Amino acid sequence: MDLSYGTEYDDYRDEVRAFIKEHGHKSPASSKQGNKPDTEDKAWQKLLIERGYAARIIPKEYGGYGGEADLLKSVIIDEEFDGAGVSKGLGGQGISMLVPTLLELGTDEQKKKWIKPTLMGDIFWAQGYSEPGAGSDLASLQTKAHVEDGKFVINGQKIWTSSAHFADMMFILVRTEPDAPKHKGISYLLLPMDTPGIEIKPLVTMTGEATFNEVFFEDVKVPTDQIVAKRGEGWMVANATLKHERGMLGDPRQSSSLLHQVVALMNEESVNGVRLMDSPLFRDRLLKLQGRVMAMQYNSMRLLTNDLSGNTELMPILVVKLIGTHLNQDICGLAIDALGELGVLYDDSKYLRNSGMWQTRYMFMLGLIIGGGTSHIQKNIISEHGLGMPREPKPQLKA
Amino acid sequence: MDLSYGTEYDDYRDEVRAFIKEHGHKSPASSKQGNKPDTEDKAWQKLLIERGYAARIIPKEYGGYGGEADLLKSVIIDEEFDGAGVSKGLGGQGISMLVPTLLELGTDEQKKKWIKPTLMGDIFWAQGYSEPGAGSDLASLQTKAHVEDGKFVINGQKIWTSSAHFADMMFILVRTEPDAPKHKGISYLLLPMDTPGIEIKPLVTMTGEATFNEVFFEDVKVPTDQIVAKRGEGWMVANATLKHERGMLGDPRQSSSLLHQVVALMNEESVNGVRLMDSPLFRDRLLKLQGRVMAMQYNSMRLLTNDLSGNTELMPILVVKLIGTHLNQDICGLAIDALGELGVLYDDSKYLRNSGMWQTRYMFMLGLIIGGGTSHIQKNIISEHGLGMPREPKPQLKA
Amino acid sequence: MEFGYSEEQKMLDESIRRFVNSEIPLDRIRELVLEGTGFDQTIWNGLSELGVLGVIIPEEFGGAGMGFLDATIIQESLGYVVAPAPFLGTCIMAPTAILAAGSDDQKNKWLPEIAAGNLKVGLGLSEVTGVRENAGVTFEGGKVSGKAMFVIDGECADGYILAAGKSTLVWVAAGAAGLTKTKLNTVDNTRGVVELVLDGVEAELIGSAGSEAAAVQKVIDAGRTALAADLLGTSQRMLERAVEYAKERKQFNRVIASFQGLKHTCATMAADLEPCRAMVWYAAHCQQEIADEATLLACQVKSHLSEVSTPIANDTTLVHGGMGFTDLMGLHFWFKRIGLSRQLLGSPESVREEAAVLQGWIAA
Amino acid sequence: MEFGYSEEQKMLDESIRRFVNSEIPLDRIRELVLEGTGFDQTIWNGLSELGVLGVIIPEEFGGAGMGFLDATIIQESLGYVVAPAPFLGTCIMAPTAILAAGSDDQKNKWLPEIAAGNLKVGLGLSEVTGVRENAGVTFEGGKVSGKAMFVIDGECADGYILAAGKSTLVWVAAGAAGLTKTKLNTVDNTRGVVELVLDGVEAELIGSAGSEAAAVQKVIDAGRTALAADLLGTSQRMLERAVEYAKERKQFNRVIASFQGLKHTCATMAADLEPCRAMVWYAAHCQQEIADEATLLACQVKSHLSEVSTPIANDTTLVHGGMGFTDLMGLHFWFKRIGLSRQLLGSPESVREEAAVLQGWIAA
Repeated sequence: MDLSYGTEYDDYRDEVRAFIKEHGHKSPASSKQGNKPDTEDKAWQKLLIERGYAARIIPKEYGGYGGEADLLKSVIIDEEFDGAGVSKGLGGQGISMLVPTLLELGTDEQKKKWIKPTLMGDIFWAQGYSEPGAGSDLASLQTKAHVEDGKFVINGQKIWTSSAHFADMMFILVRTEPDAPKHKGISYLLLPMDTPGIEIKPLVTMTGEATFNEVFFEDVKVPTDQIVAKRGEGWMVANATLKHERGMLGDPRQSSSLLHQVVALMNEESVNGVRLMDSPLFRDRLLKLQGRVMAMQYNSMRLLTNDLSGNTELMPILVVKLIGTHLNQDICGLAIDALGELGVLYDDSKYLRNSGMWQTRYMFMLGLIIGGGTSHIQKNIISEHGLGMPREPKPQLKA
Repeated sequence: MDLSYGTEYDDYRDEVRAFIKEHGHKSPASSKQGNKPDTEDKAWQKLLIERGYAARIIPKEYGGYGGEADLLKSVIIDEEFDGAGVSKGLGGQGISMLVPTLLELGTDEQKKKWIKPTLMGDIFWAQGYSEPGAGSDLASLQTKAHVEDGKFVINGQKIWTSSAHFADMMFILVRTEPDAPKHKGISYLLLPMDTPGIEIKPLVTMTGEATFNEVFFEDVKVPTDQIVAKRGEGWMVANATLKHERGMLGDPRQSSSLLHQVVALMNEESVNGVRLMDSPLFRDRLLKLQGRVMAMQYNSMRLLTNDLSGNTELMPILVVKLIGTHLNQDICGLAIDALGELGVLYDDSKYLRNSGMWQTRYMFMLGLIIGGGTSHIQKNIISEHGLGMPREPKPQLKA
Repeated sequence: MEFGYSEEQKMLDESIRRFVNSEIPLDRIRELVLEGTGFDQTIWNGLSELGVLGVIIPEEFGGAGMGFLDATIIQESLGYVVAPAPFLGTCIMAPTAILAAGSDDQKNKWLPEIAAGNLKVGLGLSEVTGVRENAGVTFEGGKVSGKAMFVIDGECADGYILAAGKSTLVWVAAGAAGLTKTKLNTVDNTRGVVELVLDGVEAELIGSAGSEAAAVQKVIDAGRTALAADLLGTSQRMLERAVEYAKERKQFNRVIASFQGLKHTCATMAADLEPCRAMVWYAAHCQQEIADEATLLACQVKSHLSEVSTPIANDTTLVHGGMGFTDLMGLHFWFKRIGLSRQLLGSPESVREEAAVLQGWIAA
Repeated sequence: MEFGYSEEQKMLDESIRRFVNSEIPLDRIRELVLEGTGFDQTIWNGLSELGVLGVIIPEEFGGAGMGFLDATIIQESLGYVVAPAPFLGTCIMAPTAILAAGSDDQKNKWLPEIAAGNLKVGLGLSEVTGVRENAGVTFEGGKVSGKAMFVIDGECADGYILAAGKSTLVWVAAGAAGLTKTKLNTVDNTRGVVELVLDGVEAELIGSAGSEAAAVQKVIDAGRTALAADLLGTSQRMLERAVEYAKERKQFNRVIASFQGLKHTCATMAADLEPCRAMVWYAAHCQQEIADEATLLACQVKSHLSEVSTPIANDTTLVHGGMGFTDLMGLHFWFKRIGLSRQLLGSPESVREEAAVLQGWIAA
């Protein structure tokens, strides 16, 4: 058991801290996330890439830092930047999903054309995967593209498309081979968002915010070379992309941060002159949640060790999303319940506590319980892949 | 809304109370239940039948009281006898299940032969339904009987056979038509327990008690006329029997009684000088359980009204077993947790509280969560029969 | 023995259900939530035409002279469609207060106006169950001062009934001099909850100063029982929508209602909710007929329904998948109404504590 | 960075698992439970041959000089097979006490004997966490009097380490004059828990009277962490048995493991349990290496594992259907061990309260 990262990494941590101390003031505010990158964002991103704090392992020729993969350095960057409340550079699904996908499966030309401007924030991407009729069963997507005059012609609808309203481009899954089995009929295309025939409608969620969109396609034309891999290989490409996404939902660092905020709240707030922390019921709920958060934090350390040593243990990975998202919602639920009537205040109400984050997060966490594979799907996966229980038998086809 | 039973019934209640006052001292102790009826039991039973407090609606010619069905009178009998801690007469599956079944489906000869001695405690019955391989899927039972020399010859095994070790007779389901569909190949037979080839083994449960048995059959011969209804109709007969059993598992009167005992316990018991009732955590658990118990009590009143008016509402019936059995276990769980280290004492240990009933009941209630259709099966039934959700599709048959 | 609805109550139930289902569709909720007053004149007129605004007001004061169970039948239906209507405050809590503590003059002055739909009343009793932000109202020399938070149905009210301490009830007219009203935005915009700041505002005593503790308790009991009925309706509709959606929605070539995991989720909701129906009936019955049990039942029905409803709000949303998280299906209006009802007039935790005191399990 | 077992620890884990799986089969448990001493010489000899009885005892005192995580690795395996072996008291709690507070003489006297398997020690600290039946031990003039309840591993012990108050530790020999031992029968007969009544029994101080509060805490922390490891093993085995049984058992022409409702039940158990593994590792690591976190982790790991294990005990039994309720499958030995471990050295509720005080959230 060795919980230190070693001297080399202590030095690296010092270096990161020094950087943050010197340059941290240039960091864009976190509230700007979810908007189109502006000059400040791009300048910060450029600086981060130069120092290897963003795009660390992307080759120089494509605009990255060109460093070697080093998990502990990545962890240190996360810890220090997050701890100091400093931006880790541009986000978005272009950088997190499309870039690694192109690096793995794109042509040389595609890599050269797309990666650098994406990293620099000059091209912002939206993701076109989900559809209203294809939720848990993503491979059943119905948005179609047929070829006409050397172009794919796309018709259909996507949903849950964050940043579609300001994105420059979209990577999208469409059904190009209607007669093939459902997983083999899909292609992965790249298209400009200003292509005629695209209509974007903001998708308001239960929190009242509209960070997602619905996107409608009517005879949207895309040149046939704007494809990653071959026709019908889109499902394989998408899975290559999805694997880069793992582990973000249910991250225990978020649980831990939420828990600390509830502790602070319960120390400060009183009802009938009694501090919430002095309520045995709410305190015990808090302590139970702390136990659950701790378990997930140490589970994360176990996963980090496995990643470092190339060890593969499935179960501790499989449970993160299910347990973490419910845990986060439960933490928010405690804050709401402890606040009582004050806990139901919303929007810009007088007496609002913590800017109303508890209600917003409570609902948003429910969204995360649903998104990225609902809890029902997660339990299927855990029982089948983790416990080796059989899939449900296929239903008899109706005569 | 009228919660009174009406004057006629107030009079009846007075009559019952007077009877209990006069004769209650002759009642056998409740601890004798689960044993073979003795002289005292039989005398009490005879008296109850004469007064119409047992075998109320069974015709006189078969040894019953010959009264008319009157639900409220039955409820009053239950309330008053239970309230006074006085025996309601002989129990056992002969009286509760076989007698109503014979009344409905038996031949005249069978009724005359079996009902009266059963009611009087001269013949005690065991039930032979469950098998190790046929739990939730009772109709898949494998105990077989073929006909040889005018007799059924039974081979196989039954389980969960309470009172088999002292019963005189058994009513049993056996597969007599191996080639018929599984629900159509079963027959309902009556056989003496001293027939050669029967071996009885006590079945010890997790509580350490052995109120159940396994019963093994090796070439056990039963005359072919010892059958109720026809060959292959046993499943129909069993279902007619089962319908007489409904609603006993999860009875809220039991929940209410358990709850009161926990209240008393928490008022009496202290840890570190603090009365358990003064622990906000255990008190809040108690109050939550009280809310659940109340809901089930009023649900029972709703069911009683429905029974009285001939109204059929399915959902409030369907939930009783699922909710009631879990509720009862949760009540016992609170008692154990509140007692802490004292709560784990067992058997005849020093310091044992309430004769160790909390641990015994906690486990026994888990047995009831499982028995009579596990909670998983109950949820299937509620979703399909109560909510109209479809059955699972039949699996594809393997080629 | 007849535990359940009478024939008249069945008819009432049907007519109110017909009304809310046809006259208060989701689209209308959507619009009204944007306004956020918790009131709509058309809906109010409709309820008035049904003759239910005076449900618990005796006929001699222009009401329908029906019982408390009739009132909860109506409240349940309003919860079922998350109706923005100040029925809880105006038609249940206010008449309870006036009937319990008011003089004949006051009954004659207010009750007929309420029954006719001309007077809407906000109820401020939050400080009786829990004080925050130093809120609280004091009565002296015919005037009230202080602060009343979470005044139920206050946004659209023409007058307020406030608790000044735990045993005094006063009437304050909307727009009175020295009165400042601030809307408190909550997650649930189908209800108009407000704060009143009072600076020497003219007030009319209902009953006598300092001796109406029983009446205050009665109003709170009535409010809690009605909130439980509202939760019953709200949760029932969520469950129904979960089942309806699951029967339509296909994934992996099957309606998702055929997946056992999802069936068990729905069955759990149904099993938890079904016994609540009889509990609400009994609690409502007690408010009128069994004084000894009225407060205990009000506490337990409010807290039990709150505990049952919260997971139903979550699981119904989960059954709808991503669609449940959007505004498109409007499910969140139900989700949020459950959130507010859970906390109004005392959180489940605090209400259970009252039940413990009431039963003598602990000292007050 | 290496959070997990070292190569040596993996080997230790494998060898102890091999031993318990081959040498402590269910049939043997059955027999030993009837005896109810919580001890079996053959098993003890086997553990001795593996060299693990002195796991946390330094080599200079004849031990293996391994760490606390090694001790929990062993305890987890013992929990996995519900082994009747007084390892918790004798090999974890007693050495912790002697090492923390004992003199060199005492270390030399007792530790080598423990490591060699010649000395079994019962631990009586129950009254530090909660007093019932006026229990409690006082030390005066070299003698102890009073009552110690729930003495862990006491039935087979050759000597006892008792807390006399919260800051004094004493050694009492089994069979000493004035000492009365009574077995306390619990649901879990794999452990021999006793009560000691002491009437002026000769006792040997471990450390100084009244100044060993830190040592007492350390022993409790060690015991709680080890109980958490035991619960991890016990629950893990239950989960495995649920899955194994479900894969074999057929109902309605399918293995029941293919029913989604049952799969979700098993997945929930697995998801709750899996992160506990890393938590036990970290808590064990803290006992030895991170003094600042040792007590908090001991509290949280004990209470969290208790909360996770209780539903696993119930749901695993449920998955087995009627068979789970019988003695035939022996599942109930696991069920009952979870029941006892949950309450020993403080219930989850009381242990969490200690964690609150420890973090300064409330006053002591």
